[in-house]
Amino acid sequence: MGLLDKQFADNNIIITKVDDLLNWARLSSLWQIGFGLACCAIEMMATSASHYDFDRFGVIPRPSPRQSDVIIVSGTVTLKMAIRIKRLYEQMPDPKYVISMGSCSNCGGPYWEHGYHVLKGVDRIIPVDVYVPGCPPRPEALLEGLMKLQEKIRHESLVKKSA
Amino acid sequence: MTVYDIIFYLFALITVGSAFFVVTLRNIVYSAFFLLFTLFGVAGLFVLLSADFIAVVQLVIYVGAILVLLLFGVMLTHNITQVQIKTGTLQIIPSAIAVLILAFSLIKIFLNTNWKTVPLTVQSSSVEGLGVLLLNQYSVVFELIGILLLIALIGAASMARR
Amino acid sequence: MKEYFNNIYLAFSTIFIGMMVTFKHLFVPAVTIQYPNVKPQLPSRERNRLYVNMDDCIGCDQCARACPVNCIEIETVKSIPGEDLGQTTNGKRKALWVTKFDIDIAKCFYCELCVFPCPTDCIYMTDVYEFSEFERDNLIYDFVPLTEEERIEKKENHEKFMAEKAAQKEAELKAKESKNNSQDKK
Amino acid sequence: MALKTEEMTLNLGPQHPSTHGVLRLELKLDGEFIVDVIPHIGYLHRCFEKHAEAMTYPQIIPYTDRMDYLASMYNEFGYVVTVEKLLGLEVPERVEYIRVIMGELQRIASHLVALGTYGADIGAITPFLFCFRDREKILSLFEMTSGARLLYNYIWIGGVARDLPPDFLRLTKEFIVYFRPKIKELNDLLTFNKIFIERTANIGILPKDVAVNYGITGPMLRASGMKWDLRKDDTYSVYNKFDFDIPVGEGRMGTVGDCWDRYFVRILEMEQSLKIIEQAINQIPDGDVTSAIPKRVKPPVGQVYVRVENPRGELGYFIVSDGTLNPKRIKVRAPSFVNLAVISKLCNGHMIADVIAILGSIDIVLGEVDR
Amino acid sequence: MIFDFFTKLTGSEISASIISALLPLFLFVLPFALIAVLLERKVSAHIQDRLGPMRVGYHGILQTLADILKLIQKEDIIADSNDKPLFNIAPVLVFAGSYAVFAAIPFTSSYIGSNINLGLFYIIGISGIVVIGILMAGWASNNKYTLLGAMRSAAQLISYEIPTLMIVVTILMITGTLNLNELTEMQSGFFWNWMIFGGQATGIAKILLIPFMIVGFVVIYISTLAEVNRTPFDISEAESELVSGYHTEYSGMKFAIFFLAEYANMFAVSAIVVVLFFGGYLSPIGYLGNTLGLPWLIPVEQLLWFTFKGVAFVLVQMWLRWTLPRLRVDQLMAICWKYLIPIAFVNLLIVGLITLI
Amino acid sequence: MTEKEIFEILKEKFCETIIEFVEAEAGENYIKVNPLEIDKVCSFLFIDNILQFDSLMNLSAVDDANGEKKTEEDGSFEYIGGTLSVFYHLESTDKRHKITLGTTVEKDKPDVVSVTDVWEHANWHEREAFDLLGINFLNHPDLRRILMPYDWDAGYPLRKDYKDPDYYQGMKVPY
Amino acid sequence: MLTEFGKIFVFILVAIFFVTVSVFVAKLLRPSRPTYEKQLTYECGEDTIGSPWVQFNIRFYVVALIFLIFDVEIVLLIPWAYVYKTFGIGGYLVGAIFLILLGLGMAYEWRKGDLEWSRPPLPKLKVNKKKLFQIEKSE
Repeated sequence: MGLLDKQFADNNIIITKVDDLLNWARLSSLWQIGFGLACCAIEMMATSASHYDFDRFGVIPRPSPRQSDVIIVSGTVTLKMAIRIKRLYEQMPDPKYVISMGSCSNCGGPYWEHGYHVLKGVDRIIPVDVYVPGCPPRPEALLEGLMKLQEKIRHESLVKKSA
Repeated sequence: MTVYDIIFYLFALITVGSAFFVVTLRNIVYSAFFLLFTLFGVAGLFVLLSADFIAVVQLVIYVGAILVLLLFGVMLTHNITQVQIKTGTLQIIPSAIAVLILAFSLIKIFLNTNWKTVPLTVQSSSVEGLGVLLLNQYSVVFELIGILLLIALIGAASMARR
Repeated sequence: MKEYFNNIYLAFSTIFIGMMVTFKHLFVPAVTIQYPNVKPQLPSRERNRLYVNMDDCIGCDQCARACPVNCIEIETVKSIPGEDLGQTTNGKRKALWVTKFDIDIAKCFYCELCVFPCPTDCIYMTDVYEFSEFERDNLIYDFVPLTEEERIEKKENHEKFMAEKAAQKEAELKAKESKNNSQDKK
Repeated sequence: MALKTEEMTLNLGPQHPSTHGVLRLELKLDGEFIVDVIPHIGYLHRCFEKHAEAMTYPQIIPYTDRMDYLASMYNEFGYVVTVEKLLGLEVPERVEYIRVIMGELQRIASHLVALGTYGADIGAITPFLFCFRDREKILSLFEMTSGARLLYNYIWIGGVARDLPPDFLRLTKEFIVYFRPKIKELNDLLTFNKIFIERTANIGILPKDVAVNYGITGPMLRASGMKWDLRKDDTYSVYNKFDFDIPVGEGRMGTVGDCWDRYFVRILEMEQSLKIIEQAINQIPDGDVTSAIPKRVKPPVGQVYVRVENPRGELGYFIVSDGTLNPKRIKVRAPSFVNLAVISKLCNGHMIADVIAILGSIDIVLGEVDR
Repeated sequence: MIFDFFTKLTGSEISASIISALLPLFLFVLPFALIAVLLERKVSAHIQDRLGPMRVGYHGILQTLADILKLIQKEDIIADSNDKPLFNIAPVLVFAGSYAVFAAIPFTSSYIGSNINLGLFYIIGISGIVVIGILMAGWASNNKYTLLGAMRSAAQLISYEIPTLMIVVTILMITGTLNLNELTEMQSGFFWNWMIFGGQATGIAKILLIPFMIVGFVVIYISTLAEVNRTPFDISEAESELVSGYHTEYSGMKFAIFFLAEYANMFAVSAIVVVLFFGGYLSPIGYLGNTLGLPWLIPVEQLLWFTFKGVAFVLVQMWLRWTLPRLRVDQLMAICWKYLIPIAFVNLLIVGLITLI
Repeated sequence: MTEKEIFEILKEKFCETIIEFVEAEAGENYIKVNPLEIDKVCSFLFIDNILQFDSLMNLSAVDDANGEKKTEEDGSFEYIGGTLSVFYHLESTDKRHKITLGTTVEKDKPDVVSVTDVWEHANWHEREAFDLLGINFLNHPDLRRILMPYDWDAGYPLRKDYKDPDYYQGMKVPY
Repeated sequence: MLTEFGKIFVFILVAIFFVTVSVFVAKLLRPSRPTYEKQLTYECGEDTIGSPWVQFNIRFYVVALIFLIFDVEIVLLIPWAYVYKTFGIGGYLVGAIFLILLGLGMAYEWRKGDLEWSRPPLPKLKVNKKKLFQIEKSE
């Protein structure tokens, strides 16, 4: 379905304006799926806490993937967990975004060499939009990553046919 | 045909139609949920009869309590979605007879009743009248209902405890 | 019966106390740092992105060996005589061309173990923390200021030099041998 | 009851708001009641022990941080104490004091997370944010000392990475002054709240002897009424120089060893930690902190098991050395790993909501459970 | 009356009633939900020493608008194992049930959707549909969390109906009417004529009534809190146990409808409390319109007062939510059956005696 | 009580099963026990009124890496033969004494008797030792993998000669 | 001519209409890219074990049952509460007796423990030493 989804080839002014509005809505209300994996999860919680306040950006944790827009993979993705992360990501409704937070989920991080049970980078199972480096990244770094993601969304188009 | 009639037929349709589904559907949860529309339609019919109190009571008790009770009851049953309500011929014949007798008597009554239509007077509310009746004529009955309900309460409790 | 009313009393009193606490906080100014507008004041010891000052690097490989996660990769080429590589700020003479100094910042776990062994203090952790990327490969940092051609050139130079040196050596050896031979012949 | 309820299997986790990470509990339910709980762990198994075999002794320290990421300082502390014992190394007294101050600050920070998330588990979100707010103060202290917020790599074999920054002691004192009223505030908001007490008292009662048999340690064991604290009972570092109490569960709101006791013991412990820090700040001697750090750590062939009192309980390191630069085997006795094992026994017969309460009161860190 | 005005304007009662039915939706429920969600986030933020939404518009005032616009764009997932028809009907039922409540609420003296005599009783009856809707949502999702959440929610909603009904009967005994408009008008005068201060009763009866009215107010406030699933009674969507209760499986616009219904309900129950005990739309101190001699100003003022009082109670709900932990399901039932019902029961008997004086 | 005294008591009780008292060069000494009799020794240690070892502090398994090392061409290696060890650190919370027990098994047949009956604590530790080092604990009530996935079939990762599989459920394992 | 109930009916219709329209508007915009995993039931990322549609706890049924009885009683009280004042103390007593009967039932339930959420007995945790003697003795 999605009657207007990716249906327009040309780029007229109305579509651009509508796109801008919809993009603005999406980027200002990125609800994250509330789950954490490891050390980075603590920094993610600290980001939601009073000092950094994720809520300022409109980010609130939703417990269910069905109602969330962004999954912040915060920490080491083990092989056992990777299957579940993939499923959780799949169960989120489109449009959805992924932030990979911290060294471990970027590429396995400190566990890339001997980690027999560590997935070397969450981008092996789900497409990552923004990589936030750090071990763990400071809360500010996560906020910066989020702003990068918002920039990316600003330039998207929902109704235009993708090239 | 006035708007009034149309609304009456609408409610009648809702009631009868959903009641039909209640009876015929295999999935008993569907049946239970269709009961909502049946009860709602009945409430609408009560409204058309300007029995506002009864209509709301219909909502409060039937929708708010009995339907929930039914749903809980349905959820107590095993294998909700694939209930086989099988009836052998043994049951079909007596029930068919019963239905025939009932239908016959109903039609008979329907035909024999001397229907009279009176112009509708919309009452403000029927509650006061009911209250006066309860306190005047039926005060003993009122207390008896209390006792009945007390017994029901105790019965329900002891049933649940077992 | 006493317990019954005590429960009610306790419930209301403790809820009231708790609500007073939250009510007070409604008017306490927020502790939030308005991040993109207000940047936090970081302490001087802050450990974030690694930085290598290549002017000072002598290519000693100490940091790569200290690194627990092996995220630093260094390749060096010996300079040929006559090339002046300059000195480091603390007065050490550089003798190696560093042709590869990659830090995979995505693997790095910011332990600072590479910083301490460095003899010239050229590798250190900065307070830059905003460096998220859209692509994973952008997180591999190349610190060498040389261009690709220069690197190849240095390598070739070195190889040429080594070859020359070897040739020279061989020639010397041959000369020696021939000398010996000639001596033997004599 | 005549109508027997069918057993239902419910997964709690690995993605679940209140499993503190990636624990998975398989609940066998009879209506709302628990028939059986099967914990499944290993969703964060990061192969610490394998890594330790490939690293040199100093390189392992940053990895120990990442086990119990809420009490990194203490993990380093325990590891360093173990290696020092294997080496037979004496460390300067100032180092010991710094370690104790750091360790106790870390204990407060860790307990704050435990208490805050416990509040969130029970349904009160505000205490959670208050606790994180106060924890942020401790983290800024750590940050100015070591340069990192969460994983420090600060305590090194034979010493600490750097001396305390000049303002540290003053700021710590200020923190103590700031923090004492906050404990009271937390008590007002959550601890003595009637609803909170109703939810936690008499839930998940763990008797003393069972706790010992299950190897339970730390606040959880103390809440069961056992006065057992390695800082006093198997003392290490300079803990014998401080005067502090070991709080134990008294069953003030219910039975000894229930969830409320486990919660309250942590609150009392934070007060004791403040007391220790105060004394340590007053007594701390001057001196060099890096003098005893060995250039090459190469312990002799042998094995050693040393344990310290982590915020979650007994953190033990068993190191087998084969005389090379890398250890042959490091086994970590992680307190959360051990404490979590009892959950299937504790939860039986309780309700779903109680499982959350019990799990929260155990205070697990999955990084440590799975290592 | 606004209804008469529309009848004159459009010339037909049916179109007038449609317009008057749309009024609260677009002028009140939707704006209120938008503002209340933002308010909730702001209140929670400030209670927790943070700021809440800040970056969308000035201090984040457009935040909820962005949320809604985003939810419209979200994919609507209906899992294979879901019961599709019921899954789709459930949000309609829940919203219809919540919105129908607004029909009987008098916003000002000149606007009430439907001025029925059994107003209060009707409100309680129609919210039964919400119970069915929630059960339907929980069952159709074919998910254990939703089913458990729906069961709990339904049990909770029906249980707490009894104390509410008892207090309603208590009020009925004093005033002799269940019509919300009449109920409000009976409390006219200054604020000491409010029901919480004994209403229009005089002399000793008024003084005697006050404590029992306060008890009644507390009981009905607690039970309405439970009726809208707010903390400490939010076990049905207990985040830490059941993920997010009966709407776990809902995404996109359908989830938004549930959300909207929830916030609409929050105001509705507050409005009931306001009408019953705090004089509804009446001003406690008199009207500016009277002093200025501008009669058209009075309804506007009344609407403002009504909103103000309603929002005040909504704020208290939020305040409670961000202070208190959550109860367990058996404790929730115990509070209802062992505390609220007996208290309401005794209250009812005593008030009955007092009114005879 | 010192380790030596405890050893004497044990020696009186179980003459054959206790093999030796091992004195280490550095660190701790331990008592080496027959792996198939360890549960009896532990039960005795637990219930004896003088000893009262009511707490198992730690249970750790070690790959001794003492087999014959066979190196392949690609650099990977394998140990042929060799032993695995299990160490038990016991403590009495009442009497305040500690002791270490050790037991060694052949890698080819790594059977050790479980002590879960004595200390419930050992349950998960033994599962972990089974999971990571492949020690087979006899009489264990629930010997499954604990940290690794249940369908992991690439061996026991903490053994020194463990090799990573290339793929697990379609995910590439090595970097 | 529209009664007050008619207006309510219009309200309900408006609500239904609003939901339908808003869901339809969303349908214009939203994408739909179902995949196999997306269509699975959510259970914290795990496979579901068994159906949720199982026989449920009878406790909920009992709550509904008791509620029903109370509901009926209070509904019967409403007409009484409208008019009892005109009948003076006698009128009050009729309702009061009715109510007290209800109270009796309530007290009975409370006494019998039916208002409790019936819970299974909690298992007692203890250390089983007997087993150890057996292990120690076994040769």
